[in-house]
Amino acid sequence: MGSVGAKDVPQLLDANGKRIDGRGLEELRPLKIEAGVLTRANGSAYVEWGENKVMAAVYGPREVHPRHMQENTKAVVQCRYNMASFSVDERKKPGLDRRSQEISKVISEAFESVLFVEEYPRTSIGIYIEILQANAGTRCAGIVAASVALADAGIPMSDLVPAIAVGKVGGKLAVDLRKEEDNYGEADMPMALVPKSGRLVLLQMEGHMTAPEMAQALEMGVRGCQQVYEVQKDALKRRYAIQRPTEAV
Amino acid sequence: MGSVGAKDVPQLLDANGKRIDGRGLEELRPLKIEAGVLTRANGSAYVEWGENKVMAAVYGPREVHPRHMQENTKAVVQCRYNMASFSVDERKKPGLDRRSQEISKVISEAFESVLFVEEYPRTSIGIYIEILQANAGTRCAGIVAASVALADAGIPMSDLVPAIAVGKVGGKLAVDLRKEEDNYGEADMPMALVPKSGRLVLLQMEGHMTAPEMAQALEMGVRGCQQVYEVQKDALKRRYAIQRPTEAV
Amino acid sequence: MGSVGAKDVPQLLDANGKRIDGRGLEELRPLKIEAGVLTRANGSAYVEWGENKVMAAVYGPREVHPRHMQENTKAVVQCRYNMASFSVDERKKPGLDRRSQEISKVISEAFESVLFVEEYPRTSIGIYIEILQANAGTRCAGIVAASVALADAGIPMSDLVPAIAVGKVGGKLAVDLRKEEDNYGEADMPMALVPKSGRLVLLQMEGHMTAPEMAQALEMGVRGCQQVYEVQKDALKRRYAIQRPTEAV
Amino acid sequence: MTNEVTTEILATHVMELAKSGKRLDGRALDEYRPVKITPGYVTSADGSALVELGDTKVLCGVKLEPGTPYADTPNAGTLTTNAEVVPLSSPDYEPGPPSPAAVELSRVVDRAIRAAETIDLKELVVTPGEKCWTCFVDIHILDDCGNLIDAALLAAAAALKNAVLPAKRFEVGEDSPLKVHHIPIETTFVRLGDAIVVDPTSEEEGTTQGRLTIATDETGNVVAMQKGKVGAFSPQDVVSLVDRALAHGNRLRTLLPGGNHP
Amino acid sequence: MTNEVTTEILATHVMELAKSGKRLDGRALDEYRPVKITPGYVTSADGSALVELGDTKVLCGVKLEPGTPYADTPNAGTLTTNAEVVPLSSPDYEPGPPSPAAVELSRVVDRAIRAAETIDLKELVVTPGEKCWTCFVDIHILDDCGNLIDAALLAAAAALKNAVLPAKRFEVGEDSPLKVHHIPIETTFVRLGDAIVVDPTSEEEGTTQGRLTIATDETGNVVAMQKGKVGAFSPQDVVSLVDRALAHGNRLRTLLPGGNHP
Amino acid sequence: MTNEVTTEILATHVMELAKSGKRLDGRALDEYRPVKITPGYVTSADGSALVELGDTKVLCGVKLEPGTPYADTPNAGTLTTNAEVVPLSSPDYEPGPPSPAAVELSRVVDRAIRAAETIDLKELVVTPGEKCWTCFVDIHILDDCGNLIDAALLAAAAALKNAVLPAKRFEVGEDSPLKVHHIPIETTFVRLGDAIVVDPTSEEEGTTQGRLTIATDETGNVVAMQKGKVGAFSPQDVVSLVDRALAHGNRLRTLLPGGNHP
Repeated sequence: MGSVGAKDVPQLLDANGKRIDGRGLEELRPLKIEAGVLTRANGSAYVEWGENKVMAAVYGPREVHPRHMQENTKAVVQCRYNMASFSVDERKKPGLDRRSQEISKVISEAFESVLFVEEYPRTSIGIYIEILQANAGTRCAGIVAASVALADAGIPMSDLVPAIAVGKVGGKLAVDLRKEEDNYGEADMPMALVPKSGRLVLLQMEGHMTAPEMAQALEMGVRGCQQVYEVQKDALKRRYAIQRPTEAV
Repeated sequence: MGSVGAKDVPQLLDANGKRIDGRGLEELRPLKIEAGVLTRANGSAYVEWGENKVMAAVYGPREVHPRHMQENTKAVVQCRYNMASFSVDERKKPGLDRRSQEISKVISEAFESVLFVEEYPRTSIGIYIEILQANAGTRCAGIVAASVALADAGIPMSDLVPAIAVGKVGGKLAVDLRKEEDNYGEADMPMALVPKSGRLVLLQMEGHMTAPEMAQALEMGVRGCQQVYEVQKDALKRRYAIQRPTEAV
Repeated sequence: MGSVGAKDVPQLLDANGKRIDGRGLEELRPLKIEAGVLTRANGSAYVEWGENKVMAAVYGPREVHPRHMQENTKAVVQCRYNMASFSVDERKKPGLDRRSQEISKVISEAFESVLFVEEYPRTSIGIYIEILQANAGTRCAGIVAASVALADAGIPMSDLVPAIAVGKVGGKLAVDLRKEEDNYGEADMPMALVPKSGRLVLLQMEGHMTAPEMAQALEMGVRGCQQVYEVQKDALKRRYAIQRPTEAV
Repeated sequence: MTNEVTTEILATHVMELAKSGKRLDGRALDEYRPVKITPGYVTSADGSALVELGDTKVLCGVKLEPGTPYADTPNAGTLTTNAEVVPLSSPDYEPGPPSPAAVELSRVVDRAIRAAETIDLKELVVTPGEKCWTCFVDIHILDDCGNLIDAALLAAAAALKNAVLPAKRFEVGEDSPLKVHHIPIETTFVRLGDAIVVDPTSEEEGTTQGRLTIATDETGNVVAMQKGKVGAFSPQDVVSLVDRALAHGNRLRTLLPGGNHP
Repeated sequence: MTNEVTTEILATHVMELAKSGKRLDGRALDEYRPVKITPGYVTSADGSALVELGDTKVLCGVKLEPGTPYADTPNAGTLTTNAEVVPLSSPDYEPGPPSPAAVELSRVVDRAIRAAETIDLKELVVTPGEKCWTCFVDIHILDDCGNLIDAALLAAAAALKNAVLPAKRFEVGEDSPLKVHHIPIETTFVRLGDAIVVDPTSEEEGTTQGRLTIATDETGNVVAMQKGKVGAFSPQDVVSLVDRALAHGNRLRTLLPGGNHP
Repeated sequence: MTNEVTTEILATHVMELAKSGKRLDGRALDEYRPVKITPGYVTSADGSALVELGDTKVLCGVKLEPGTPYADTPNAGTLTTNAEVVPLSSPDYEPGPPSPAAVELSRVVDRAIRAAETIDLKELVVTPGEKCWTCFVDIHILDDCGNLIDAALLAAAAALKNAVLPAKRFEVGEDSPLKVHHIPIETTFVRLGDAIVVDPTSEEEGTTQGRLTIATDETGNVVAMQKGKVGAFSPQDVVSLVDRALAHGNRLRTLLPGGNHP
């Protein structure tokens, strides 16, 4: 959407309806998830999704700092989405800009919607997402990673949370936009799904869509999330498979 | 007083001794005060004074945050004087600059001088002043508004606190300076009075005045404050008049 | 060491092996120490060392603020090394830059190594160093001053802590570098010694030294520290001499 | 403790009301509070508007100043939207840097203005790559009685429609009205149990199980969305809320000075 | 608790002394502590002075550097006054951003220098609108034994009188003394019951029922005032304190190197 | 309390092990954990490397952008080293500005790179006094299992060796590898009673009675040192640790892509 006044606008769909990297409209970029990649964290996961590289760690439930943020009836869910300064083309100043703060907020709220926070009063659950290399869709990749990290930490939740962005490029709806499609497309709509309930815990959108397009985009997003969900479950199965023999020793 | 090295200096007094907006030397700009204009605040007031537009709200007495600022023997009076970024000609960066911090401090001290703070130990009384449109004299307008907001909140104090600035323009003393007079005049002296005791709880000055001029300026300021005091009391009377029938229902 | 790409490099050793200010390689700049120079502080000292002017004050042991930094088993040692904005050629922005933060950290650790912190649990010992005029070697001058201020405050420690920098100029090792030697020399190594144990509690280095040079530089530094130690003890003797008659009154 | 108990009781009450199609202030589930818009409220701004949405009060001031285009968009002026949530506006204010909610508010309003292409940033260029107009949209929250997002965007839209390019002040030509091309309206819903109500009050916001904001423009497009707060919406919910948002958008747009057309 | 009790006892004692015309340190009500001024204390500054006012110690360093005039005053150099209240100076220091008292100190000193036209900023222009001298007056508080305002302005005035424009260092000509036109002196009073004493110590400051600072110049004008702290003064008080301030100003000005004339 | 007790017990155990020449993870006192270096890990950077030192994981990205030389070094480009210690990396992270330990980490790595003259800043000038390359060395800590300093410098050195000057992207010529002249290696020791061990784990760091980091280059010079933490070293300790550091440096340097020579 950042195209106002920019110099060159690339062609996003070719004559055969293929996208800039050869994918079909409902085709995801390659997605790899590995659980349990960090030692200090209580749970962790690494996600490579197209050219995105994302690390997530979970700490908690643990004491709340600073103390006055503690809540008597539930755990506080604190997500921090952060981009490494070298993760984007033009170096980003270290630290959370307003975009990162907003994303941290909506991801915190998404996870609080599936965590049993009432069971851990006066504690905090810290969800830390580091974007190491970015190519559109990092908040979705972050949610996907964090969700596996939460499971790896053994924190009970109602379901894993897959996520994906649906957008509009060259007049067509398409899932899992890459950078050029995000920059020069007509719409971008990231969403996160709770597969068991069929409900969305994160939904944002920017661009232009008619009401019928929106309905179709939501359906495509749900199908995309189902695919991501399978990869998440698979990563956790592999993680448990690794842990079991070790524990048997 | 900000005239050093500036380009054009306007003429502040005409041949008939009239000021740039046609006022006499002891004539105030039009002053309108409305009490009880906000819903969430415990007390509030809106002031239009010439081209100044100022909103004040009062919260408290209530718990002190952060806790370590609490005092065991009295209420903490915290005033925050803030200018909206669009309240002045050149956009002001949002947030408190050093000028606003200083004004917040002297206004806090002025009100602590009339509030019975010993009766509310371990609490805070928050006085929030927002300058929405500024044309010289905003700290005085803020005090006038805050004073009515404190009364509207039902917080006991020894008296209302009217305020006014006295300055020197074109070699003459004059009350209630407007922007051009403040910028190009020879002195500016804002003051806040406790009418019942006849004492000043705020007094600042910048410019050039001889000792006899100072004595005369103080007298003019006291007379100006008396006029403002009447408008404050009138606003509160109207406020109580509105409230009573409602309560009767 | 700041010489990369600079314009003129001065000659640091003359034909007779004398340094830019006429000193020999192991010759210190004039060092004057005065203890007990401030009224409010619990202990204080002023150091003039060559063209360095440094003030140190000590407060404590006292309550820790903020409270959550308190430690149950020992005193917290908080050193703040700060340069006055006018202490250097080009005006420095007020406040602690990263260099000052690092120096504050290593000085805190140096003093915690000689203070009996376990005897003052839940308290803090504040060591404040202000560089008023700087000409290379300010962290050493700061340690020398702070050490005397700690003694002046009557805080028990295992020994006074003298400090000195050893460097390499014009290919030769030399002690107590001044500004030009620091800027254009080949190495700078500040150190702080505990004379009674013969151990170093602060040691930093930047530049180029071979292993044998390093061994020699350490020896020169220890000898330099011994000289500084004598001046420190002398300052404290004079301080006690002044106090005693006063106390007798 | 008392606080938590009363919050709990109020929440239960609000939910039970919603179940039977009612609300605390007597409104229907899909009804907005009365809207009052006062354009030109602040003459020190280049454009301004005070918006009252029920008891919620929001003031927006637009300032236009000379600036430099960003390196990657040499042919465009710049736009900055900022919402100041000041302690005057509610007892819940906490000192310190802007809260996550305040940051979200700024960004959600900004996103709607940008996505709808309310102003054409290319028209704000004076000399490509060198000089342009910088447009500051500053929103000052005065009384937070709920639904700040919708009120803030209404205020911003009205202030932009009210704005004048102060070319004379900066000696770059004659003053002219700022061109406004599209008018986005944000419509915010919150879930209360199975009911979904529009334009929540602060009491309803405290009870919510999910918030969804949908920004639409006058051509019938959705231009931005933001789900916020703990809670979830089904895709079917979203589809039906889009229809409700389009209808509300069309009505609210007529309340702006100059009416439905930009 | 102990703290509050001892503070209370000390306050009562200070007030009772004042009632009978006495002070803790034996001074008369209208008497300053001894003043010692050491100009040129810091050679790394372009001008400097250490001021000792009783046990209060304040160091001021002036730095002059090339800069750019502000857009609205193209014919003037710039002046920045800053007071650093460092933790070395008193046990009451709190970490964090500058305290309100520190901000007030900076601004009150700055205001006196500006209002008195101590230096003529127009003389600091090199090329109008493009290049000028920036004058930094940095005040470092070393020992806070009360009345920082008066000590800080004395240090600033002495440092400015001591300053040299370092034109050579910046390759814009030959060095020359900074021209000082007027010398403001600030005189601070505090009310202790019915008595009003000059040059308060930190104990007296802790007891005060109001503080008034009056800045005067060598021509007999009042150039700035600041009432601070909780408490009040009648207009008659102010009138009589102006007379006392003018007298103190004239005496203190003679202690500056170069004497009573700028 | 529990925390303090277990810390105490662990510390005693680590010390007793060290006394008999042993360590918790079975290593010899002078043995590093396994090192794995993955250059080019992040393609959005101009140079990058992931370093795994045992379980410690550190990622370094180098970015090269056009900038302006500092006024006092018109013939040199600029270098900025920054270590981000993010909350993902350890349970000990505290919110707020960078901790003293994080600042020290950045500066100690920066010092080694500068002192060794790893890159020649004069080669980064495009137009003297006007245009140069700015080199950002950003270190992201992912998993803090001890000895961040050595891991961070290894990552920085590998990332610099891997870096390409992106001249094409900024339209100032053709891309070319960044020239790396010298490779500093930092070797960190901690004292555990009378023993001094290399490459400490986080458990050992919690027990330490002093830390010493020695940076050496491939010519046999010591280029930087930093003593940290509470504790002390004798000059004889330092002399013998320099020898151990030189040996470790030579071995670790061979693990970098391109081997022992820059």
